[in-house]
This record gives sequence, C-alpha cells and structure tokens, in this order.
Amino acid sequence: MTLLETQGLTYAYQDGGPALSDLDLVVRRGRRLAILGPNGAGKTTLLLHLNGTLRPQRGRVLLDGAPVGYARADLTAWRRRVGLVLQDADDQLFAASVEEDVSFGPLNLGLADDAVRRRVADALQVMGIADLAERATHLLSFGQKKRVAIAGAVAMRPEVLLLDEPTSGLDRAGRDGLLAALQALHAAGATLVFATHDVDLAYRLADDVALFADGKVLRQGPAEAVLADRAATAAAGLEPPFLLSLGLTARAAGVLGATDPLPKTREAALALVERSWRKGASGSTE
Amino acid sequence: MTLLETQGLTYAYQDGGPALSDLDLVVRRGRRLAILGPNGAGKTTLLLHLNGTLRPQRGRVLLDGAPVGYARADLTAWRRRVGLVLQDADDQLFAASVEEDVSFGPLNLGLADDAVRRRVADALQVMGIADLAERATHLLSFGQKKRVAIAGAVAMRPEVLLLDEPTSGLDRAGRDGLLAALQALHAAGATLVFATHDVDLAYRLADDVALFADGKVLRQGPAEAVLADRAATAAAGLEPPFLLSLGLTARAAGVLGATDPLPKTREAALALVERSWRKGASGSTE
Amino acid sequence: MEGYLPVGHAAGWFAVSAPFVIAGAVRMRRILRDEPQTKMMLAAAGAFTFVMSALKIPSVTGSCSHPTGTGLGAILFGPAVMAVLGTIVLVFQALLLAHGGLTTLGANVFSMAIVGPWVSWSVWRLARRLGLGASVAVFCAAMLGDLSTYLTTSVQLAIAYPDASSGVLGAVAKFGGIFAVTQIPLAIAEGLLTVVVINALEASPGLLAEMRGE
Amino acid sequence: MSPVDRAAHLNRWRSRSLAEKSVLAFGMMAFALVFPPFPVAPVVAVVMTAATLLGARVSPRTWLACVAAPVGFLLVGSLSLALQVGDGGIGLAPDGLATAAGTTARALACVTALLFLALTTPATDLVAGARRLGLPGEIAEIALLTYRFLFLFGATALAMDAAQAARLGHAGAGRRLRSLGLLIANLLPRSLYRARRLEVGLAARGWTGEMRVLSRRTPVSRPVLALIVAIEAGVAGLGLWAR
Repeated sequence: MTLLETQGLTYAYQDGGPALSDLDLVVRRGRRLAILGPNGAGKTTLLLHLNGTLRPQRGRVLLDGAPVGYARADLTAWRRRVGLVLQDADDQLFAASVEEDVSFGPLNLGLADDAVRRRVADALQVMGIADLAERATHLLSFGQKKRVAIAGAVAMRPEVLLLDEPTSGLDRAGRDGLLAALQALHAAGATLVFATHDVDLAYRLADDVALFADGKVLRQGPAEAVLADRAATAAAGLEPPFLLSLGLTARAAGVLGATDPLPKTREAALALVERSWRKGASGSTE
Repeated sequence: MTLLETQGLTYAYQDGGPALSDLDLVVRRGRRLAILGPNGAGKTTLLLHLNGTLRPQRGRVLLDGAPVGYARADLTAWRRRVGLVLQDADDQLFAASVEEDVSFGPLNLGLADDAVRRRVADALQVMGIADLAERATHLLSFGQKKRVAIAGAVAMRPEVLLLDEPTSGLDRAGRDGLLAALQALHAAGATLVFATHDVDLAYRLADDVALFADGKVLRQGPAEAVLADRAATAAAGLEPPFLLSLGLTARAAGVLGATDPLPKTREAALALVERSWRKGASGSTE
Repeated sequence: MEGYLPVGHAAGWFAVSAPFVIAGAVRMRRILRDEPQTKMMLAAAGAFTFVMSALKIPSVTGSCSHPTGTGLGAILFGPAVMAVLGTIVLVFQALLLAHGGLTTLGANVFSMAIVGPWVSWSVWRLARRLGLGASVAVFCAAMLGDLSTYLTTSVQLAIAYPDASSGVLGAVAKFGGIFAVTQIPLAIAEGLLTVVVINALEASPGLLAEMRGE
Repeated sequence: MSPVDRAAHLNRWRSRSLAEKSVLAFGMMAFALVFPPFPVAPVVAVVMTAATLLGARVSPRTWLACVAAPVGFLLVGSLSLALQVGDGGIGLAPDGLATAAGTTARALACVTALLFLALTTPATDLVAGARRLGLPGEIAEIALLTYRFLFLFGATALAMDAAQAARLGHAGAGRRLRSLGLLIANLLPRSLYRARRLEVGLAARGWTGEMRVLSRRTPVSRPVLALIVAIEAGVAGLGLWAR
C-alpha cells in the first residue's frame, strides 16, 4: 500500500534555506496527499527529496519499501516513477511550442516517435489543453502555462506526481480547471502529492494530509481528522478550513447527522445552510 | 471627492497582451477600491496607467480633475502623489539592506537626510517590520519582501497607493499581517487601490469595487452592491464572495435583519451560523 | 588563484588589463548618460554571465567543469562591455564563491574578460564575413574563446614560473599540456553548448521578442 | 546560493567598520605577497584564520568548504612547479620543491586573507567602499544591481535545472549538454525581462537615473585600528628581518 516513504530525513542548506529534521512521511498508492504548512516551512525542500533532486544528509527515501540509491541509473529509474512539477511554470517550459515542450520528458525516456506523440496527445487531453498543442509557449496565459508544465510531467506517466503549490496565483476559472484535471489524473490511477499553504485546497482535494512545520511532519493522517485537530493546525501556524469548521458546527448542532458527509464545496455548504435556515424559518411561520 | 480618474483609456500591446478599451474608472479620496477581475484581464496594465508608467493610446488620466501630462516634471509630480507596488516584490527591491532600500524613494523626492531617516523609520513601523531595518534584502522571506516593497512606496507618503495582487502567494499569517498593515495605512488617511482576482479579499478589504474584464470596467460602486450582482460577477468570470452569499442567505431567511451588518470575516460568519443553529436546536429541545 | 602569482606579475597584469577595462567603462558611461535605464540591462547581463559560469557543463570525457561564457557574452553584448562586466563578475566570484582571487584579478581579467571575449568576437565576425554558417561561426567563436582564455592563463603562469631548464617556452608547454588534457574537450563542449543556446534563441521568436522587450 | 555571502551577513563582525576589516585583510595580503613566504606566510595564515574563526565566529564548516577548492588546485599547480620538462622527459626541477613550497605557502596565506574579507564583509559593503575611494558611480551601481540579480537568477537557474532533471534531461552527456543549452537560452531573456521590470518598479519610486540610498556606516574605532596596525607592524618587521 505504501508507495513512497521517508525515514528520518534530515537536510540543512549551507546557505540557511528551510531545512528538514528527522522527517517521516508516508505516501500511499492511489491517494491524494497534501503536504500542508506555512511559507518557508521546507515543503519544497521535501518535494525535492522525494524525487532525488536533493540527497538527505541523514535518513533515507524508500520506493515500494526499498531504499533508493543516488547513482545515475537509480535516479533515472526513480524519476521515471516519480514526477515533479515546480511552482513557477516559467522555470519548466523550455521549448518553443507546447507540443515540443511536453515531448521533452518522453523523448528522454528513449521512446519511439510514435509513442512520444501518443503520450503528448494523451497528456494534453487529460489536462484539458489539447487545443493548445501548437501554440508558442511564450504566448500562453499564466493558467495555461501551469497546465502545460503539469502535462510535461504527466506525459512521462509517473506513478506519483509531486506538485508544488499547484493553484497558487490562479483565479477561480484557472483553479477550477486545474482541479478538474487533477481529479481526472487521480481517477486514472495516479498518486498525487501536493505541497500547499492553502488549508481550503487541502480540504477540498486531499484524502490524506501531512501537517508540516519547521522541517517536521507534526501529524499525518486522513484529511478530515488532521484538519479538525485544532492544536495541530495551530502549531503549524494554520487555521482549520472554513468549510470543515462549518460542517463540524453543523454536526455538533445536529443540523447534520453524525454519518452525513461534510460539505466539501462552497455550493454544498451554502445549500446546507440555506436548507437548515429555510426549515427553521418555515417552522417559525407555521 | 474624486482623487484619480480615467476617461476613455485605450491601450493595446503590440504582441496582443491584455489591453484596455475605452475604460472609465473613478478613485475616490480616502476609500479602498478593489479592481477585481480574472487573470489576464489587464488589471496590471491599468495600474501602470494610473501612475503614468504606460501612456494611453487614447483617453486620459486626471488627478484632482485635471488631466496629467507625460513630461518628465509631470511624471515626477504624479508619482510623488501616486505610489505603485508591483506584484513581484523582487521587481522593486534593489538595495543591499532594507533601510537603504526604503530610503530610495524619499531621497528621490529631494528630502534632507534627517527627514528621509524619519520617513524610513515610520514606513517600517506602519508595515510592522521595524526589526528588519538592517537585514540584507536578498535574505528576506517572501512575505517580508512584500512588506518591504510596500514600505518603499509608503515612505514616499503618496496620497494614493496602488497595489497589484497584494496578498498573492502569502500564507495565512503573512496575509493577516499585510491586511493589518494596509488597514493601518488606510486609517492614517491613505487612499488604497488594489488589483486582485480574489473576490473574498475584495469583499473583506474594499469599500468600492470596480469589476473588470476584457479591458473594461463592467460595473463600479460600493463593494456589497457590486459583489452581490450575480450577472456582473459572472460576466467577469467570477463568483460572488462566499461570505457575502452566506450573509445574504441569512438575511433572506430572516436570520439576519435587513439592517444588521453582514459578516465580513470567517470568525463572524461561523459565529452567526452557530448562534442560529444553537437557537434552532434549543428551540427544538424545549 | 589568490596569491599564486609573484607580486611583480600580479601588479603587471593589473597594468595590462586596466586600459581595456577603463576604455570599456568610459564607453559604458557614455551610453548610460543618454539612457540611464540601460544600467538594469547591463547588470542583468553581468549577473547572467556570473550564473552561467557557475553552471556545470558536462564534458565529452565525463568530467564536469564550468563554461567560461565569454563566447556567448561577446557575441551578445560585445567585447568592450564584456571587459567591464567580466571584471565585476570575477570580483564577485572571488568574494561570493572564493573562486579566483583579488591579487590575481588583473591576470584573470586579462585572460577571461579581455582575451577570451575579443578572440570570440573576432572569430565570429571573421567567420560570418567568410560566409560560414551561423552554427559553425558560433561554435568556432565559443570554442576558440574558451581555448584562448586557458592558453593565456598558461602563458601567464609560464612567465611567472619559467621551467628551470627549458625556460618560458618549456613552461608554456608544461602548463599548456596540463590544461590541454582537460580543456580541449571542455572547449568543444562549450562550443556545442553555445550553438544550442543561440539556436534556441533564434528558434523561438518569443525569446528574442522578450529580450527586446516587446 | 552562496554560503560565503550568508556568513558575510551573519558573522559577529558584520557591523565592524569596513576600514578596519579591509586594512587588516589587504595589509596582510600585501605582506604575504611582498615578503619572503617563510616565515611570513604561515604567520599571516594563522592570524587571518584566527580572526575569521575566533574573532568573527564564522562556522569552521563554512570556512573549510571554502578553502577546500583552492587547496586542491594549489596541490596540482605546485606539483607542476616542482617538475621540469627536460630532455629525458619529466623530472624533479632543481629548487623545484622550494619554489613549490614557497608559492603554496604564499597562496594559502593570501587565500586566508581573502576568505577573512569575504566571510566577514558583504560584497556590497566593499563596492560602497570602492565607490568612496573613487570608483565611478555608474560602475558601482551596476555592480550593486548585478549582485542583487545574481541571487534571483541563481534561484531561477537552480529551479530550471531541477525541472530538467525531473524530466530526465540529465540522462547522458549529450542530453545534459542540450538541456543546459536550453536552460541558458531561457534564462537570458528572462533575466533581461526582469531588468525591464525592475526599471518600471524603480521608476514608480521616483528613479530618474541616480541610485542614491541612505547607508548606515559604523565609524572606525581608533583603538581597534591601532591594534590592527600594531599587528601588521609586527608582521612587516618579521618580513623585513627575514629578507
């Protein structure tokens, strides 16, 4: 069940960047894991360890239970299975056109041209940007660039996809489009790991949450349980997601039954509130 | 009352970047105005016109009712009154240390060293970063850089401060700190104009909202009225702020009276919902 | 390398380099008087050169080194400007990375910020005038710029430390031999690299448009 | 990006006067160059290392990391000094060992002096000092902006490199070279674009061509300067005696 794991990961930048200290994390196959913490907590540093870009000073990373090595061949095999998308899309687009850029990874896998073409088409399809294939990368909008960057990783068909602040800077439409694409990826079997400081995003998208602060995982577990833990979220400098608070309040007040699902979207939450108030109102007028 | 105004502003980039077309906007003295629209709508282009960085191809900008010119002396006088903070703090910070950097603007105003020193100290104070004065610019965190960049504009004591996506990329603590600093600025008399795609931010911070899409202002007016206009927000590709929808639902259901203030923070909204449900629950058990 | 040259040589190379750097600075100031905003562009070009020279370039032999960047810099920004920018870069390399040094700055400026860029630029101009293809011209310019830099360093060392029996020439052969083993493959790699860069810049009109600020 | 830079900003002598630190560093560097390497060079090396590690409290780990590369280079270089190319091939040069040892000692002494300066004094302080000594303002400003941009472009280059590695752009020397070329080709326009954005950002702050800022400068402490001069007089005396 465990796909990727870290044990006692410790790392300090010489120039004083955010460090990791004795960090344990478990990524389970087929799940969506949010690494949730404030800015500067070391989330990006952790992601860079999960695909072997950084090498821990102590501790280790395990894939399918076996520690991975750092020889060139090991790294190649590792990165074939674990894809990484950084926060700033401009750092990741290198070619003149979308199609060309997305083919960078598959070509490096040594695939034949036909297979590469198929993978590029599939990746653009799942990210919902098939129509952009021939566009020049520098003419893309901010949100389009983000999706192309993710398509570049998706085209390599990794088992796990690591994403750093996937929705940061996106407006509502961009965010909704991206989330839909990530859901499609997940439905197709991919394991997703994303780092974010946005508790609402974590609540909406993640199955599991690892609360992260000062280079450590404070608590890891199912999203609802971890995010409802006020002591833990406060220790990470965060507050619980608004919709979760609303949902739990509803449960406590008996507006929702103990086994009713909590609202995960704004629409669902509004509908819940409206229903409860209409009932109350109709009750009082009767 | 009107401090800054645009009439029929029209501008198109050569490469087809976001343009302005026949845009009218009014900035009233002492108010907080949100220019609200999706990514790529041309918000930054508009801000660059409001301080004379870009020169409109048609139309004009007025300060205190008089059209402003583009000669060097005009621009200097203009920028003395209208400060601009770009989205990426790294585009405005250049000096080695924080206090050196913040002193740049006041020195350009031709002030004496003593006056400059006072202004620097005041600006750092109001932004809540007095302790960073001697820090090296490039060793600051993301959130700290944002505040230093704003301090650099504040130290020039402009009448209007233009801010491009002031909270983007900030985590909760960084955002709360920044909003508190902006409130302090506003309380001290500054007029604030900020461009954002975040409807929740606009609802929380703005007195007035200008809904912006495709280079045009669709509707401008008091925040609550504009944001509650579903047709207009939808036309701008946005949805109404969640807290506003919640508040209006509460009013419609009679949970809030017609003149009761709508909740503007998550805490207030949760308290409202909880109160109403507790009443309902206690009513049913009695 | 800090302190590696005897004091007379260190001072001598300062004297040799100074006129080139001063001439470049005078020229720069003239540009800046008319267009002060060019300051940002020049600084960006300098910082870009620094970062490029800190990147690792793979060699044919499997070893790694750093590109000198002099060829690309000379083609893009011109050799006169590179004398000043190169000097700034070398000072920061000494102060931030502890590479090179301050006493040997004169010698390093001469080999890396003067000889290298001038050779690259001249080769590039000559090759274009001879009608050679752009890629060939760029390759030759960058490769020979790199090689001439290291050859100059060899000569500088040989003059400072002539071979006891075979003199300066013998020492040139000795130091040159040491460098040649590692440097020829790296010069070829730098030449190829520069071709990739220039081709990518030309293949994507967007990159060039962004450079021109359109 | 640069541990040296970080040490320069965070060491105990960060806010000591620039004059004190540079008189010490450049004075000792000059003595190491001018005087016979034995016994002056080892004395300089010991004094400057002690000043760096014990005085300014720079972490020994950072210091060692900085000194490792020059030492490696020195060993190779000195080996070549000790050898000569003769008729019978390569052999040990007469006086070769002495030349090699002297050069190595002198260079090491200079390196410790450079490291003292680099690890205790931010590069921008030195640029500001050079400007007061007559470096033209425009050049100083370009140097200052270059310094500012270095860290931004360095971070971008690192991110690009990580992104390429994640997509297997580093597998094999050929691919590596191509990836590096693409990286540089993308870094250049982004760098120049950033320069243009800074231009806009500073224009909004009233920039008209000159970049004046108000700096804080620690005044020179006379007793400290006297102590430095006394130490240097001692080293110079030793040098003159050895000559």
